[in-house]
Amino acid sequence: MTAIDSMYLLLTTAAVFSLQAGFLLSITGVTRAHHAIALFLKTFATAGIGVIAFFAIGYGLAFGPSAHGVFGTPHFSLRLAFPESQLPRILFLLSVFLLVPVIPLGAMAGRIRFPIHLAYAAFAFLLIVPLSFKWVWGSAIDPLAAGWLQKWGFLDRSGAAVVHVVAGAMALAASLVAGPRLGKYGADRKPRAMPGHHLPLSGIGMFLLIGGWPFFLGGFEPSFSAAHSAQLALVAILAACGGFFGALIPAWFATRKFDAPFALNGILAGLVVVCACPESLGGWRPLLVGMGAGALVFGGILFIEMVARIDDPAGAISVHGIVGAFGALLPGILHPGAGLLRGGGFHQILIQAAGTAVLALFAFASMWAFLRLLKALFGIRARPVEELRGLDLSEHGMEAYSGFQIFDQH
Amino acid sequence: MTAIDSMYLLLTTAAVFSLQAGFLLSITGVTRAHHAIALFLKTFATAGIGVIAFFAIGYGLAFGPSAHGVFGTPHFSLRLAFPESQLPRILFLLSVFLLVPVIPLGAMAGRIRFPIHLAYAAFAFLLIVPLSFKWVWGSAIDPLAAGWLQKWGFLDRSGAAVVHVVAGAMALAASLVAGPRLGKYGADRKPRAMPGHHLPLSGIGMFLLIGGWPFFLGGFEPSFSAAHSAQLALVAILAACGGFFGALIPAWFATRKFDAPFALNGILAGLVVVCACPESLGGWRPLLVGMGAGALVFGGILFIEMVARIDDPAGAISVHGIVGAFGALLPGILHPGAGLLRGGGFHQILIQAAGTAVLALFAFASMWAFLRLLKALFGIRARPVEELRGLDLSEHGMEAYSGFQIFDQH
Amino acid sequence: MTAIDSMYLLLTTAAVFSLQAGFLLSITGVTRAHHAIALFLKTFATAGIGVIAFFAIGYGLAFGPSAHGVFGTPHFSLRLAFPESQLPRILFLLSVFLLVPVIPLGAMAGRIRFPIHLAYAAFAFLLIVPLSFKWVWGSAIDPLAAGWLQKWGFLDRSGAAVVHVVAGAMALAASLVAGPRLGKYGADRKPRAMPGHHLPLSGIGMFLLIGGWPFFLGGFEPSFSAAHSAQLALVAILAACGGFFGALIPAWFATRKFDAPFALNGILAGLVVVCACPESLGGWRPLLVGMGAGALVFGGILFIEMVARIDDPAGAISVHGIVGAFGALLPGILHPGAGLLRGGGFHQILIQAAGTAVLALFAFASMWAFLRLLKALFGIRARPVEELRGLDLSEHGMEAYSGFQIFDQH
Amino acid sequence: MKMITAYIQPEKLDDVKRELFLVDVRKMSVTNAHGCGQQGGYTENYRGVMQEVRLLKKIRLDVAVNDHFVQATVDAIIRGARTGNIGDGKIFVMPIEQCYRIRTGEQGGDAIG
Amino acid sequence: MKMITAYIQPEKLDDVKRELFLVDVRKMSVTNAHGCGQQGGYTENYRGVMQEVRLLKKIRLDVAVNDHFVQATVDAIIRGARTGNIGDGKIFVMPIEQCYRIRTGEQGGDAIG
Amino acid sequence: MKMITAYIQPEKLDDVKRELFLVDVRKMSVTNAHGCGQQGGYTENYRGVMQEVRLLKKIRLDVAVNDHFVQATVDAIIRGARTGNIGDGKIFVMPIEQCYRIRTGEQGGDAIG
Ligand SMILES: Nc1ncnc2c1ncn2[C@@H]1O[C@H](COP(=O)(O)OP(=O)(O)O)[C@@H](O)[C@H]1O
Ligand SMILES: Nc1ncnc2c1ncn2[C@@H]1O[C@H](COP(=O)(O)OP(=O)(O)O)[C@@H](O)[C@H]1O
Ligand SMILES: Nc1ncnc2c1ncn2[C@@H]1O[C@H](COP(=O)(O)OP(=O)(O)O)[C@@H](O)[C@H]1O
Repeated sequence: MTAIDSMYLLLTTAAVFSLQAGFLLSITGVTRAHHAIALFLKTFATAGIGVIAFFAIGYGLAFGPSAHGVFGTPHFSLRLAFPESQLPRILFLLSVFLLVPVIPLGAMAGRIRFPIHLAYAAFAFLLIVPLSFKWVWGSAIDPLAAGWLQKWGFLDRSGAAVVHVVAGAMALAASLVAGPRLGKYGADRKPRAMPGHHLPLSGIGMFLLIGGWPFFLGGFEPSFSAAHSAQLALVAILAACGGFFGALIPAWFATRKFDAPFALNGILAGLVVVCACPESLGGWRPLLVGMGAGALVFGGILFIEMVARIDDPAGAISVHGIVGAFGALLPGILHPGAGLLRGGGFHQILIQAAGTAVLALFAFASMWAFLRLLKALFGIRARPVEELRGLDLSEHGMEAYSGFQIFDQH
Repeated sequence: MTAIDSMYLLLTTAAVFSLQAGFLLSITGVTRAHHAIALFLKTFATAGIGVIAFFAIGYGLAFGPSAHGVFGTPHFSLRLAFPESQLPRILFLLSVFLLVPVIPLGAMAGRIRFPIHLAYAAFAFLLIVPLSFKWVWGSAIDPLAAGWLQKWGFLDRSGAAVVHVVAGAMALAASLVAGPRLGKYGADRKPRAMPGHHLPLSGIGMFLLIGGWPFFLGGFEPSFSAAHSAQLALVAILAACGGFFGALIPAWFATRKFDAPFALNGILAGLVVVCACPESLGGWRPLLVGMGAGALVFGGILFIEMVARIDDPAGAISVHGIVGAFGALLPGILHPGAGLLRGGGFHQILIQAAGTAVLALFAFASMWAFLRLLKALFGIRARPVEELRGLDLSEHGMEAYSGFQIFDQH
Repeated sequence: MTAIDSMYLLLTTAAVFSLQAGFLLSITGVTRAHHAIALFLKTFATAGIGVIAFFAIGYGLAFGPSAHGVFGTPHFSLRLAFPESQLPRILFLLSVFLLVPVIPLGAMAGRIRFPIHLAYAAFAFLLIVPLSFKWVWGSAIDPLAAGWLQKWGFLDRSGAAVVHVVAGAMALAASLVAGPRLGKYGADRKPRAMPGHHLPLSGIGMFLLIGGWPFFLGGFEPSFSAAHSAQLALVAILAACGGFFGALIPAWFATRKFDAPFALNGILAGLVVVCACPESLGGWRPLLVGMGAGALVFGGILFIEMVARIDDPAGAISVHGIVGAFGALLPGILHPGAGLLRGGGFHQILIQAAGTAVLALFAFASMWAFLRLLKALFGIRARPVEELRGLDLSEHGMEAYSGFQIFDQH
Repeated sequence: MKMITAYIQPEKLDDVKRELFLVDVRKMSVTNAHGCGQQGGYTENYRGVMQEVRLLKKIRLDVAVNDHFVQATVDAIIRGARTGNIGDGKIFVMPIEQCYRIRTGEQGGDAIG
Repeated sequence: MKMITAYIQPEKLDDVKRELFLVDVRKMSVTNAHGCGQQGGYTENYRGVMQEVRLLKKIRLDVAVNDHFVQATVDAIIRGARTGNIGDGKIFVMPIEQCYRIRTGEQGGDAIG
Repeated sequence: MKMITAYIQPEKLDDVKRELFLVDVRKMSVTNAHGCGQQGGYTENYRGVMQEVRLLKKIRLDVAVNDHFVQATVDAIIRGARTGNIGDGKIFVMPIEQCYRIRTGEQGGDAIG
């Protein structure tokens, strides 16, 4: 690696770290004020646990030598003795690693107790995240340590499946086990709207996500190439545009309002959908794919909320799970030489579908089982009166906006 | 371009993208809470339209081949097939392109309907922005494609006129056609204060602007030079300091208060004023010029509000239009060899004045005509009761700060 | 310096500038709403004064030639004529310079008048900051201009003492001279809680601090080394994790709540404590040291508030002063070859203790005397009714959150 | 002396104040409130989800006046607040037994105006 | 006609509203308030600092009803708000002399309901 | 029983509460309000723009007391709130017909205190 390669990696790492803030702000803004502190502290705690877990075990599990490609050996990571030249890349991988369990906060907001969240994060960092990284990105550091999905030919360059589907599946599991927020569904089983308390905060979060995404895509480059980086930025920008309009327009037809949360979800959907194969989306394709993702997230959110009756306050299941899965199929359609539309037949798309399903099932099932266990042993939700007064007061002993008069009828 | 040149361009591009957020937050904070969503969504929509317009037509109009220098031919941009090596620079130019119609939001806040804003942005992106770019920066990609003002000798390195005067002129046109916000002027034609709802948000926006500006100036460098970049950063910093005190001090004498919005406008004025020729402002000059700009913006805002009786909620007309024009004259005064004080006589300053006037008139007249047309056809403002309840409720179906008790007497 | 070295310096400079925003937001969020504007404007004004002071005098005092190493000669800086190749490093040093008097705002919040703050900042920038820089970092530009503590062998790479202890000492002086906020201590001399008005703002600030810190550490490198930068980032990350848990856990035992402000203070304490010798903290050490710092800050804040009865709204005295001093001792313990645990005996730790004490005393005593003088001459606090209504209304003529209903019982 | 308490639409406050000034009622207190009146079972479409809107934003106005001012005050409020739509609001008149001006200690009808 | 003013715990508002709806009281006004009642000298631990908590968040409910509805309304509020803990709240009943519906100008008992 | 409603300057709340505690009145409710009284036509300089300030921030205090406590309560409020400046505030005394403590169901004079 040249100096410029590693400087680029440092930049991408910083940018991916900032995505944590981006997700957190996006989620916080569209949920209620009385658990904003809880969301912040959970995010910081997730990162704290993740850093320790990564260096203690996760890094080895994910990127250590492994013949079978199911998990690596954590032998060397305990002493934090990495080859100096690889440290920048390792930090980049850490930044992606930390991101995964932050995303499901969008579905878990408002009701899960803090200590349970710590256990959730630890479980994700010790099992789900490192193994899914291993399976698809196992050779990121050591070329001989490839994972089994990778060997199969599963393609997922920047994590449509490894990051987003996995996060979406964990979000689904958590929301199912926790159940909806009090008051979300009436006696008639119809959803009640619970408007977000600070949309500008979500807007700021979205700026961070848009700004960081090109670097997120770029960090997976083997070395710095100006042309590639610029091309990846272009893909991200076009996809975000597509997602914006792809969600805004159907939302307008449905409600005759220009719906900001849907539009923001659409932007994010556009960014998510290009993650699997940004380099095979030339010309205007990212715009079209992004529009599809935007429309998908619009439908997905309504489906999850009204038909499936799952409470997903910030839409994490739809944006990351559903759209991520769509994105993970794209290499099977568009990858040059292998994709369906690029003369590759059905082979690749089947691999993509199977690999995505494997990752989704693994993440969902293990997280579901783990949370059921916690629920049986300790309960995972705050008591009703605590939830109604807000986790901030009950678990954190203060309010996010002390002194501000807030009247919230839910 | 070397790898380091293009990495610098990527950085400057990211920084200029962040200026969108900077302007948005600055504007949102000093206006009312009940149209904060509207401002955010309009900014995102502006960017979305701008990206599509740029790649579809705008890029060709602005930077495509052109013998006359009035507009370029958009022939190649439709397939998004750019020479790879130029993509970083093209993205940088895109980021500047997108910025222009965001700035007038500061004057348009609170009353213009969302669909009208979309039309406004499309018009700006298809006509005003690409043509003004062509005229002054036409040769940015293709040295043979210079614009007519450029050939004339008009100097505007980083857009004092092309970005700020043009944006200020559009802001003026929009505010005139739309008229003031309800309640801004009483029956006695005196202005009523309408205080901003979230000054810390404006402060954060200002940090983004200050932080991004050195890169904004630096992105126009042909290649990365550490000494130049640092020098440009120094100019920006000194000018911002000057602007801060230049506005704070007269405001204190006028009101005996240390007025934060004036001070923030002063900082921005300092940044704007050095755009035309940052490289000819050596030593302490940026500080002095910035102080002048700060004082100018103080006077300009009072003039616009109290004498001209134009409602410009965030001061866009003054900060960008008036101060931008002052900045655009500076090369005529200070450019080595050409400026009035540098042994160049009156030639250059006349060119600067004429070029600035051309750009201002072009932007003002075409936008004014277009908005008058829209007004005649559809009306451009929300209905009074919608405006009083806030665009967020009427057009976006929700509140920016749901649950927060807000009492606003205007 | 190669191009990449200076680009790295530019990045680190931008990052350190962003720390100003980080500190400001952290402080603003944990204090009351009615002086938020005051905090913002004071921060901007501090930077404005600092820039001018640096180029007028401070740079020369701190880094100009000096045989005795007590202060440099400011002869050349008045014309801003720096060797081009040094400008990037000079800007980096400026960014650190500006930071120091921002930090004490955390202890000064809510009661000190704006003009007094200007005088405070000017005094800090003209005396305290440049001299302490000279003593320890005097040779940063000119190898022959080393300071006297530096010649003694005092080690403080990134400012545990020069930045944080000095800032903490100024904070202590300011808080002592100003006295506590009205209502902070009851007639029974017991502290009353004055909860922060916007914890998400503090959370955002913390993201800026965490994100900028690796660059803060990195900027003191003589040239860009990918391995070093990554290693420094790793140290910062581990120390932040340690600080988080180090403060969260004792706070939980004390109150049975997961206390967000303590946790955030803990993160910052972790970052501060590694400043003196980040390069000698290998392996898991930063985590352990960070935990110690987190625990220290927990105890420090309680001590300052309840035992010493000093009103330090955001904990600046503890986080920067106490933890900074602990950090400044670390080279005496861990520096390879010199530290107590690295075979160096007691020599280095005595130097560290003495040097830290000198800096603390110098900063405390001179600031205390200066503020006492101002107090005697003009008074330094707002009148009680102004303080109760908030500095924003009384000094800045407006509210930070106009329209928002705020009810605050203190 | 009577306390006249009115719940009105927030955007009508300016109009109501103007009408009150015209009949020389210049003292009043205003509070944010939420109310349901005739719109009790009203529903609204929020993001495609039918939402039972229960409590709408209202402004509560308290005006204390001497007895002979009551009718003029009530009429002025009605003039300023009426649009003819549901949600226009409601006015309650309640007895006041005593009134004090804190600054001067004045009582009764002198203190109120 | 009577004005029934109740101060209740914020999280009991939904329950109180449900009980009121069951006895067909659908019109009301709600305001944020802060109160101290029996908890007057109560202290609380905030960040390790013992804090004298003086004013707790309450919801103020104003319901105007005709005289024969008073008892049912009071009982409904008590059913919805009571948990048996200190802080449950308090209800005051005050006389209303006149009531107007702004939209129609109706007065008295017709306007109130 | 009487309801004593006072509008005071926000920064005087602490003083008023202290005075009330001294006469053993410990139960009260507090609300944010905006008011204009004698300052009706007052104008203020905001950023160089002369601004007609119409509604200033006030605190509304509601204290329900038994009849023999009324005078002491009113006096305490006046002591705590008076500075002698315009804007000091106003106090209204209104009749309460009945009062209930939700927790116990107690009524009347027992419930109020
Ligand atoms: N009986 C009542 N008790 C308390 N407040 C009421 C009552 N009736 C109406 N209000 C208040 O007046 C507001 C306006 O009511 P509205 O729906 O316009 O009544 P109507 O149209 O029946 O006169 C309500 O939102 C509520 O705040
Ligand atoms: N005498 C009073 N005057 C005004 N408000 C009161 C009075 N008593 C109680 N309240 C209001 O009712 C709320 C609930 O009081 P609470 O402590 O439950 O009373 P108790 O338990 O004594 O019935 C208080 O916070 C306050 O807002
Ligand atoms: N007649 C009234 N009706 C309702 N509220 C009033 C009335 N008079 C005064 N107030 C309230 O009391 C506050 C203080 O009034 P203030 O100007 O001090 O009155 P004055 O000095 O005339 O006693 C006002 O802002 C308003 O909220």
